[in-house]
Order: sequence, then C-alpha cells, then structure tokens
Amino acid sequence: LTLDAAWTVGWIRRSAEVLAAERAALNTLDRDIGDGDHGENMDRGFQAVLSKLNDLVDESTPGAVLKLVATTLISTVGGAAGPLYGTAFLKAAGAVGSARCLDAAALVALLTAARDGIVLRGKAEEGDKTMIDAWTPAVNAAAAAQAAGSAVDEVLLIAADAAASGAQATEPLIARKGRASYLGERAIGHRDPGAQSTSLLLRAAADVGRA
Amino acid sequence: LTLDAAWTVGWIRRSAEVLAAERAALNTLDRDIGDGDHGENMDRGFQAVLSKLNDLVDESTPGAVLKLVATTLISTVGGAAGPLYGTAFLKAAGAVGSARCLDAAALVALLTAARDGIVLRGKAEEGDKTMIDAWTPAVNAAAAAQAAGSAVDEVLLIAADAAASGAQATEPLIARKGRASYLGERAIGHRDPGAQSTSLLLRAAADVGRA
Amino acid sequence: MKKLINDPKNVVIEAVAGFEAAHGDIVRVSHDPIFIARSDAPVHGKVGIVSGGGSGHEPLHGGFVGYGMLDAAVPGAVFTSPTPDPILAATQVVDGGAGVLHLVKNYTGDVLNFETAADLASAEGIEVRAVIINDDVAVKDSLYTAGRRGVAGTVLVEKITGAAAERGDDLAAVVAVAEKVNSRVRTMGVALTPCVVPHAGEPSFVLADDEIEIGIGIHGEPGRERIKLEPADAIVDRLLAPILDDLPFVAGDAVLLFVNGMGGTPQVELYIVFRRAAEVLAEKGITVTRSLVGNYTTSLEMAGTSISVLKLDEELTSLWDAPVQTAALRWGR
Amino acid sequence: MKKLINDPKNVVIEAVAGFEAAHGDIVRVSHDPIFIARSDAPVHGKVGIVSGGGSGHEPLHGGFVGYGMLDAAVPGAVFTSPTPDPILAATQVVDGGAGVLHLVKNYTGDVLNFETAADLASAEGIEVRAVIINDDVAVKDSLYTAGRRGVAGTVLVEKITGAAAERGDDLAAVVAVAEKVNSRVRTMGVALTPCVVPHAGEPSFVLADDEIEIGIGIHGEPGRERIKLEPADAIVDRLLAPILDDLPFVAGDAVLLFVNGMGGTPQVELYIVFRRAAEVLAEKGITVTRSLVGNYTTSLEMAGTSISVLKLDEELTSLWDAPVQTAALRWGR
Ligand SMILES: Nc1ncnc2c1ncn2[C@@H]1O[C@H](COP(=O)(O)OP(=O)(O)O)[C@@H](O)[C@H]1O
Ligand SMILES: Nc1ncnc2c1ncn2[C@@H]1O[C@H](COP(=O)(O)OP(=O)(O)O)[C@@H](O)[C@H]1O
Ligand SMILES: [Mg+2]
Ligand SMILES: [Mg+2]
Ligand SMILES: [Mg+2]
Ligand SMILES: [Mg+2]
Repeated sequence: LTLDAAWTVGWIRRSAEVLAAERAALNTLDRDIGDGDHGENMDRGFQAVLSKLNDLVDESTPGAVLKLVATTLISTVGGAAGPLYGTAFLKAAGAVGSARCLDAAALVALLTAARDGIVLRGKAEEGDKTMIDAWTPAVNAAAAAQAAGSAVDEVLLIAADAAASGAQATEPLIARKGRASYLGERAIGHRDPGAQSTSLLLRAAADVGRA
Repeated sequence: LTLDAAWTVGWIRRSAEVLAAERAALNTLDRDIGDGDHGENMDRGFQAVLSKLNDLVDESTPGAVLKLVATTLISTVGGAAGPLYGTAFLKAAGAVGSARCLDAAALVALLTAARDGIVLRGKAEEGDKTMIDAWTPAVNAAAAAQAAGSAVDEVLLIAADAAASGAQATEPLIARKGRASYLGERAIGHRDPGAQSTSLLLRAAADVGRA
Repeated sequence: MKKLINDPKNVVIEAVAGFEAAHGDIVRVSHDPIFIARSDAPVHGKVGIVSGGGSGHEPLHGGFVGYGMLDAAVPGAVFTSPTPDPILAATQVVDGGAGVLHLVKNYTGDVLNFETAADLASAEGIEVRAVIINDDVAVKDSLYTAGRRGVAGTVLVEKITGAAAERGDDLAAVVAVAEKVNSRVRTMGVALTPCVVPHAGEPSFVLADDEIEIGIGIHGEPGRERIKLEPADAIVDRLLAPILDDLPFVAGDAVLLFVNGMGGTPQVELYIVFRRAAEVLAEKGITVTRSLVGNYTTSLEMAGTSISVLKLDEELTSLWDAPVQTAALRWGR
Repeated sequence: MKKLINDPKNVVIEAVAGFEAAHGDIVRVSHDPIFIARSDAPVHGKVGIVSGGGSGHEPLHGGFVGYGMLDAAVPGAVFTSPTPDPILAATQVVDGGAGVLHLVKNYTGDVLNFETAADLASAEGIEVRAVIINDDVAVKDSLYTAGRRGVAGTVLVEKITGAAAERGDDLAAVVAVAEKVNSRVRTMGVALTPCVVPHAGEPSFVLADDEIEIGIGIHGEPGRERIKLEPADAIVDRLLAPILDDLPFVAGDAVLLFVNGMGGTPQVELYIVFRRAAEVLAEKGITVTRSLVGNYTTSLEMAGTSISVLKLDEELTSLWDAPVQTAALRWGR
C-alpha cells in the first residue's frame, strides 16, 4: 500500500460517499444534543470537495490534496465543524509537506497535526465530549503502532478502531464544549456527532488503504 | 298558560340553559361552515342576559323583558348573531308594547316582528341557509295555528317544531348569506348554526310554556 | 392546544393591557368598553378613522393606531366582531369635529355592528361614514351573497386613508381615498395549517400532512379548494393569477406588492414568496414600486400567506410614503 | 413538514433574493458569496458593523441592515454559521476606513468562522474587532464550557451599537458600547413547540401536548428543564426570576423590556407575556422606560417567547432612541 496522492484522493472520495450515506444518522445524533445539522454540514462540505477534486493536476501530492480539502471545507461547511475540520486538514497538509508518498511516520505526523489543529482552534480537552475524543485515541494508537513497527495499512486500521471506540466512549459523558455543553446531564447517553464523523473519516482511510 | 313577564323570564332562563349546554355543538356546526364561534357568542350573550334579569322590577311586562334581552344581546354577543338576534328581540318588544299578558295573536305578532327585524338587518331570504330558514317556517306555522284557533301553548309547540324542521332543512342548501356563503357547494350537508340556535330558542319557549 | 395565555376568557383584555404597557407613547386604552385610541385623540379638525373587528389578526387593527393611520381600533373577542358599544365609544373619543370614517372589513357581523354604532353616533350629531373593505378574490362576488371578504388589503386601506386624513382632507375626500384604495387592491391567501381559537381549544379546520387550503379566509374559513402541497413557486402562481385577472392588472402598472404572513410562517418563507411574486409581475411588465412583507393581518398561529397587489398612482404612492407612527408600521418620524 | 419553499437547498438563496427585491431602497445584496449590505456601504469614516449567523432567525440579522444599525449581515445555511468567505467579503465591503466590528453570537461555529474571517481581513489591513454576545441566562456560564449563548439580546446590542457607530464613535468606543450593552442585557426563552429545519424535515425536538421547554435555545437546543404547560403568568415568572437575579436588576433601575416571539406565537400571546413581565418589574420597583414586542429573533416556526431585560442609562437610552432605518426596525426617519 502506497499513501500517495491517488490514495489521498481515494480516501477523500470514500469519505464523501460514507458521509452522504450517514448524513441522516449524523443529523439525528446532532438533533439529540445539538442543532441537527452535522450530517448536512459534512455532506455539503465533502460534496463540494468532490467537485473540486477534478481540478487537481496529475502530479499532485498528498499535501496538495489535503490543502484543497482544507480550504474547501472551510469555505463550505460553516458551523463548528467547518473551521475545526478545515484547520485539521490544513495542519495535516503542512505536516506532510511536499512528500509524494507517506510512510507510517508521516501518517502519524499527519494525524497528530490534524488533532493539534483542532485543539488549537477549539480548545477542547479529552473527555469534553467532542471530536477530540475520537482523534486523540486514534493519534495515540497510531503512534504506538508505528513505534512498534506496523505498516501503514495496519496503522490506519488501528487508528480507525481507536477512533470508533473513542466515539462510542463519548456516550456516557457530559459535554464541556460545543452545543451539547448547554445540556448538562441531559447529554448523557448520546454519542457526540463530531466524534462519530471523525470515526467515519478514519474508517474510510483504513478501508481505502485495504482495497 | 299565561304568557306574562314571568313566562318571558322563564323562556329566557331556559334558553340560556340550553345554549350553555349546546355551546360546543353550535361551535362545531359553525366550525364546519363558518368560524366556529356561534355557540360561544350565544352563550356569552345569554349569560350576560341572565345576570341582567335580576335587575328587572317586579311589575315588569313581556315587552320590558324582551327589550332588556335585546339591548344586552346587542352589547355582548358581537358577530353576526348579536345584531340579528338583538334586532329580533327589539322588534318583538315593540310588537307586544306594554301588554301584561300575550294571547296567541300577540305571540304571532311577536314572532313575526322578530323575523322581520332579522330580515331588515340581514336581508336574507328563505333558502339562503341562515336563521331565517328556521324563523320563517315557525312564523308561518304559528300564524296558521293561531288563525285556526289554537291556544298559545299549542302555537308555541307548532312554532318550535317548524323551526326544528326548518333548521334541519338547511342541511342540503348552498348558503347565500353569512360566512357559509364563501363556501359555495362545500356548505352542502351542514346545518346552519344560526338556524339551529333559533330552533333551540323556540323549543325553549315551548318547553317553558308546557311546564 | 398550547398557548401562552391565562384564562381563555381574558385573552383580549390582557393582551390589550400589555399593548398599553408597551406602547403608552403612541396610544391610550379604554378598558371598559375596550378600544385603543391615539394618545392625542381627538385631533381637532381632522377626520377620525376607526377600524376594528375580531381579535386574533394582530397587529391588525390596534397595531395601526397612531399618527398617520388609525385614530382608534376596536377589538372584539377572538374572531368575533365587536359590539356597537365600544365602536360608539371609540367614535365619540376620536371625533375632532370633522366627522368619523369607519373602515369595516366585509363580514356580516362587522358590517351590522358598525352600522348600529354609526346610527347611535349619528343620533348624537357625529357625522359618520363607512367604507366596506372587500379585497379577497377567493370568494365570488355577487349581489346575492355576502360578497367578498375583507382581508390583508385592509392594512393598505388603513395606511393610505390615514395619511389622507392626516394631511387634512375632509370626510368626503377621505372616504373617496378609502374607496379608491379598496377598488384597486386584490388579495388571495393560502393556509398550510389551521389555527386554534383559545376558547374553542380545537383547530378551526383539519388539513392532512400534505394538504393546503387555497383561498383561505382570515378566520380559518375554508377557501376555494384543498390541494396537495406544492413548491412555493407553484403556490404563488396559483394565488397571483386570479388576483391579476380580477382587476385586471396590466403591463405598465406600478404596484405595491404585499406579502402577508398568517402568523405561523417563518420570514424566510415570506421572502421566498415575495421573490416569486415579484418575478411573475416583472414577466408581465408590472413594476413593483413599493413593497411590504411581514405578519400584518394574521390568523393567530396559522401557517400560510396572502398576496395583495395594489395598483398605485402618484397620489396613492405619496400617501403610502407619508409619515406613519404606529406600533406595527412606522416611518418618516 | 409543510413549508412554503421550493428546493430546501435554495431556501437561503431565494429568501435573500426576495429580501433584495423587497428592500432595494435600504440594502444591496451580494449573491456569491451571500451577504446583505447597506445600500450606501461603505460609509466613509464610519466604523462598519457586521453581524451574521445561521439563517432561520429572521429578521435577525438581515432585517437590521441599514442606517443606524448594521452595515452588513452574513446569513449562513439554516441554523449553521456562515463560512469565513462571505464574512470576509462583507467586512471588505463595509470598511469605510475606520475599522470594522464583528458582532458575534456565542456559538462555537460562529466564533470560529468570524475569527478566521477577521484574521484574513486583518491580513489585508482592515482593523477588525469582535464582540461576543452571550445574553442567555438559561445556560450556566463557566470557563470550562462554551459559555452562554447569544440570543434575542443581540437585537438590542445591534441597535445600540449601530447608533454609536452612526454618530461617529471610533472603533474602540463602538466596541465599548457593544460590550456595555452585552454586559447589561439578560434573556431567557421558552418553547411550546419545536421547529423543523427545511433540509432535515423533522422537528428539532419533540414535546408532548402538555409540555414546554424552559430555557430553550434559538436553534431548538434543549433548555434547562421540561415542564408541564402552565398559565402564561406562571411561565413569565419562571423566565423573569433568573434574569433579574443574574445581573442583578434592582429597585430603581430603568430598563428596556423586550418580549420576543420565536416565530409561531401570535401577537396576542406576546402582549399577554409583556403585561405580566411589566407587572412583575413594577412590583420590584424596576421601571420599564423603553419596550419592544415582536418576532425579532426567531427559530423558524417555533412557538414560544423570550424575555430580555436591558438595564438602561442615559447614553443607552439616547442611542436606542436614535434614528434607525432597516427592514425590521425603523423610526426617526
Ligand atoms: N470546541 C470544540 N472543539 C472540538 N470539537 C468541537 C468543539 N465544539 C464543537 N465541536 C464538534 O463539532 C460538532 C458539531 O458540529 P456541527 O454540528 O457541524 O456544528 P454546529 O455545532 O455549529 O452546528 C460536535 O459534535 C463536536 O464534536
Ligand atoms: N345576513 C344574514 N341574515 C340572517 N342570518 C344571518 C345572516 N348572516 C349570518 N346569519 C346567521 O348568523 C349565523 C352565524 O352567527 P355567528 O357565528 O355568531 O356570527 P359570525 O358569522 O359573525 O361568526 C349564521 O349561522 C346565520 O344563521
Ligand atoms: Mg450542529
Ligand atoms: Mg361564527
Ligand atoms: Mg365570528
Ligand atoms: Mg449548526
């Protein structure tokens, strides 16, 4: 498996597919503890990304793809998710520079930079019941796997699994950031929609990696 | 049976009772082909009349009672029914003058004047699907019975029966006056609420007459 | 039925008290009998203008009392015309010696109660004239029926007639302006959901989840026809066609386009309606030179809209533009 | 879900087009990216004021663009904050050389997107400041949460800050006025029924036939507690108590009392609410010297209300009274 520009494009295409399919489910999660638009926002953003992808020149790099994703999400998603995911992809692009191909270390750097970008903008900590609760376990698990010598496809799988558990683990939490924080105890029992979309994005990366 | 002031008061009290009991039913009839307030309007008016009745001096006449009913209805009912019933009672009061007791001829004069008052104000003809469709058969039947020598209690009963048939006979009609006239064919199959309240008023008169 | 009310019997009394508390700078309120008058009534030498009708259509009419519009408004019970007593009292209070005009929406109850009040006022030496407003094209007009209903066009009649009175026109001239506006405005409405009268507690009619009522009246009276929900543009086209045919409005006309909310419709929807209506008028060569969008003649919480088109000329335009200072309509001061 | 819309995707685009068609005398509209600006923007030497946020709260913010209030409003998708692009474009268009103030309701999305736009504008040499509005007492404030939400008090901040800019205050002074208003206004709301976001097609939450949500947010976010329906007066008391305790408001204060409709509540109900709120304030020795009643910060067709109380002083009162000419708020010209 080679994490080149084509893989990056494949990841994003697959993400757009999954987000379109999960649009209503994400809206429902957001309706329970937010304002019901998270699926709508993500779908709108990734559909816009899809139509931008065609403009990419052939000899593009993963970094260039990620940058295009970032600017498109920033200018089409809106809401909290727009600037947060936008910053994530922007920082990720910065982290991978102009490399044509990403090894496991570069992949971990990408994920770490993405997570750090979100924290920089949103100031959430782990346990605040936000997308960070999916990102941070994913970053930690990926870093550990890479340190232990795993190949990129394994790192991707491990990150996706950790994000999925992280998303699920938001359910019993009280929120301290985002709209769900207005709810106090009433947020308990509901999964954070942003953590869920993060889990979907990282699963898409792993799935494309395996294909 | 003597149609004196006490009888007149009894008729009105009984009417108030019946209209309170039939309030919701009249609202429903009016909701079907009007604006749903006819029961409300009539009940409000007759409750106001009830509290005014106590102010009557002992040696009152039927005409004085009818005049009090008229002015109270005019100033409390509103809508179409207020001025129409108000005028009816006002003209009825005029027709019976200062008589202490009404014979069958006076009763017919009362009913005729009431009906004519409504026509004067509302300009409805028979068949327009209004309260006139209860009043006119009642007036005609009463006049015929009185001409044939019936006693007042019989005249009352005959008038009430005719009003009831008249109210029922509004059901197949298209309306040409009042709110139901906006409906065209869609008014067919619904009884006119004002015709129904007229029928209730005349039935109350007959019932009190018999008691 | 969920409503922000106390005892349903006190809805009008309490709402009017709240109105007085909020707008004491513009109006004063009589509580028994209930009516709302300009704080500076009577204005000496000016024709007084009184309107009124059942409550539940707010801001109509109380929201339009003030400089340049109504001198008094008489609210009846919800959807029930007021009785003659408060109409008479309001007429007396606003009589500045130049006569009083009653602006009456064409419903049997309103017409009869205003008639009685006018008779009583005349008997006291006040010169009273009435103009009956009947702008609703949903209802077929005929000598043999109660005729067309008065609906949202009423707001335009009240504004423009009020401006004529404010500039000092005498009673005959003010009547002429009111009749002119009424003769040049046409309206048609649609309901998406019914409304619930507080004392009734039940919807005034029932619509299925995919049904709308074309030609609805402002008291929830059924309209012309019940159809399946359509896109906004198609609904606007249905409302506008009979309006334009009726006067008729023709290429070259300058009009005021008024998109009225029935109470429960969000503003975004009203502007979507306005957009299409303006587009259709432009296609026909009719120019929208003035506009009004908002909840001005409502039916409690009913969802829906009505479109009114008024054919303007120089006089009507300048009277429309004249200063007005009421709770619900204000400009120029 | 019955709505007067065409394709749900085009709700904002078409509504803004309708707004432009109706109010071309006051505003001009940019369609790509979407924002609404004063027709005379930029006003040379005046601080520009830009606000914005998700659509569905109309007339907030577009209805408040014009002389004496906002220079531009940036509408996002329904209930979704706008992206930085249109905010940046609006900021550029209204910059008259004296800097630009962003008035931002306190939601993570709005704050972040306005922040990004401000960074980009600063990079172009435009001086930008932001004031975050957070008047909602329903939410506990804490350093460790997203903090209180910006709700209907926003209208008061926009009006008064706009007047300060219009009279020629410099950017620092305009910022100070905005912060002063925000620090002195408190709001709390209640929902009787939910709203339906067009693209979602389902209610934002579900309330039983006898339930209401105390402390509701303006996007249908659940509030403080769900209780059984009560008489209006009892509900008003529940909303007012935490508002008055919070600042706190005390005897001798002069206040602006603002009863806001959430979109689907009839005006009679808003005035019933106003009546009780004014009564409670009077009992506490607090004087209502200015008032506002109506649908100004809505949540689509949600039924409900919010009460805002703003502690006035001479400066705020005279800025409130200063002329304003927007689609939704107008006086003095
Ligand atoms: N401060 C924050 N830090 C990290 N993530 C956040 C923060 N605030 C909100 N989020 C994430 O954003 C998600 C909501 O996104 P979305 O619904 O698109 O935006 P909005 O809340 O503006 O409607 C939440 O589920 C949460 O995961
Ligand atoms: N022109 C008229 N002549 C006679 N009766 C009429 C006329 N118009 C209406 N009515 C009667 O009034 C009744 C409605 O009364 P009500 O509901 O109280 O008044 P509103 O129509 O003003 O709500 C109708 O059912 C009809 O019988
Ligand atoms: Mg959301
Ligand atoms: Mg009726
Ligand atoms: Mg009625
Ligand atoms: Mg949102």
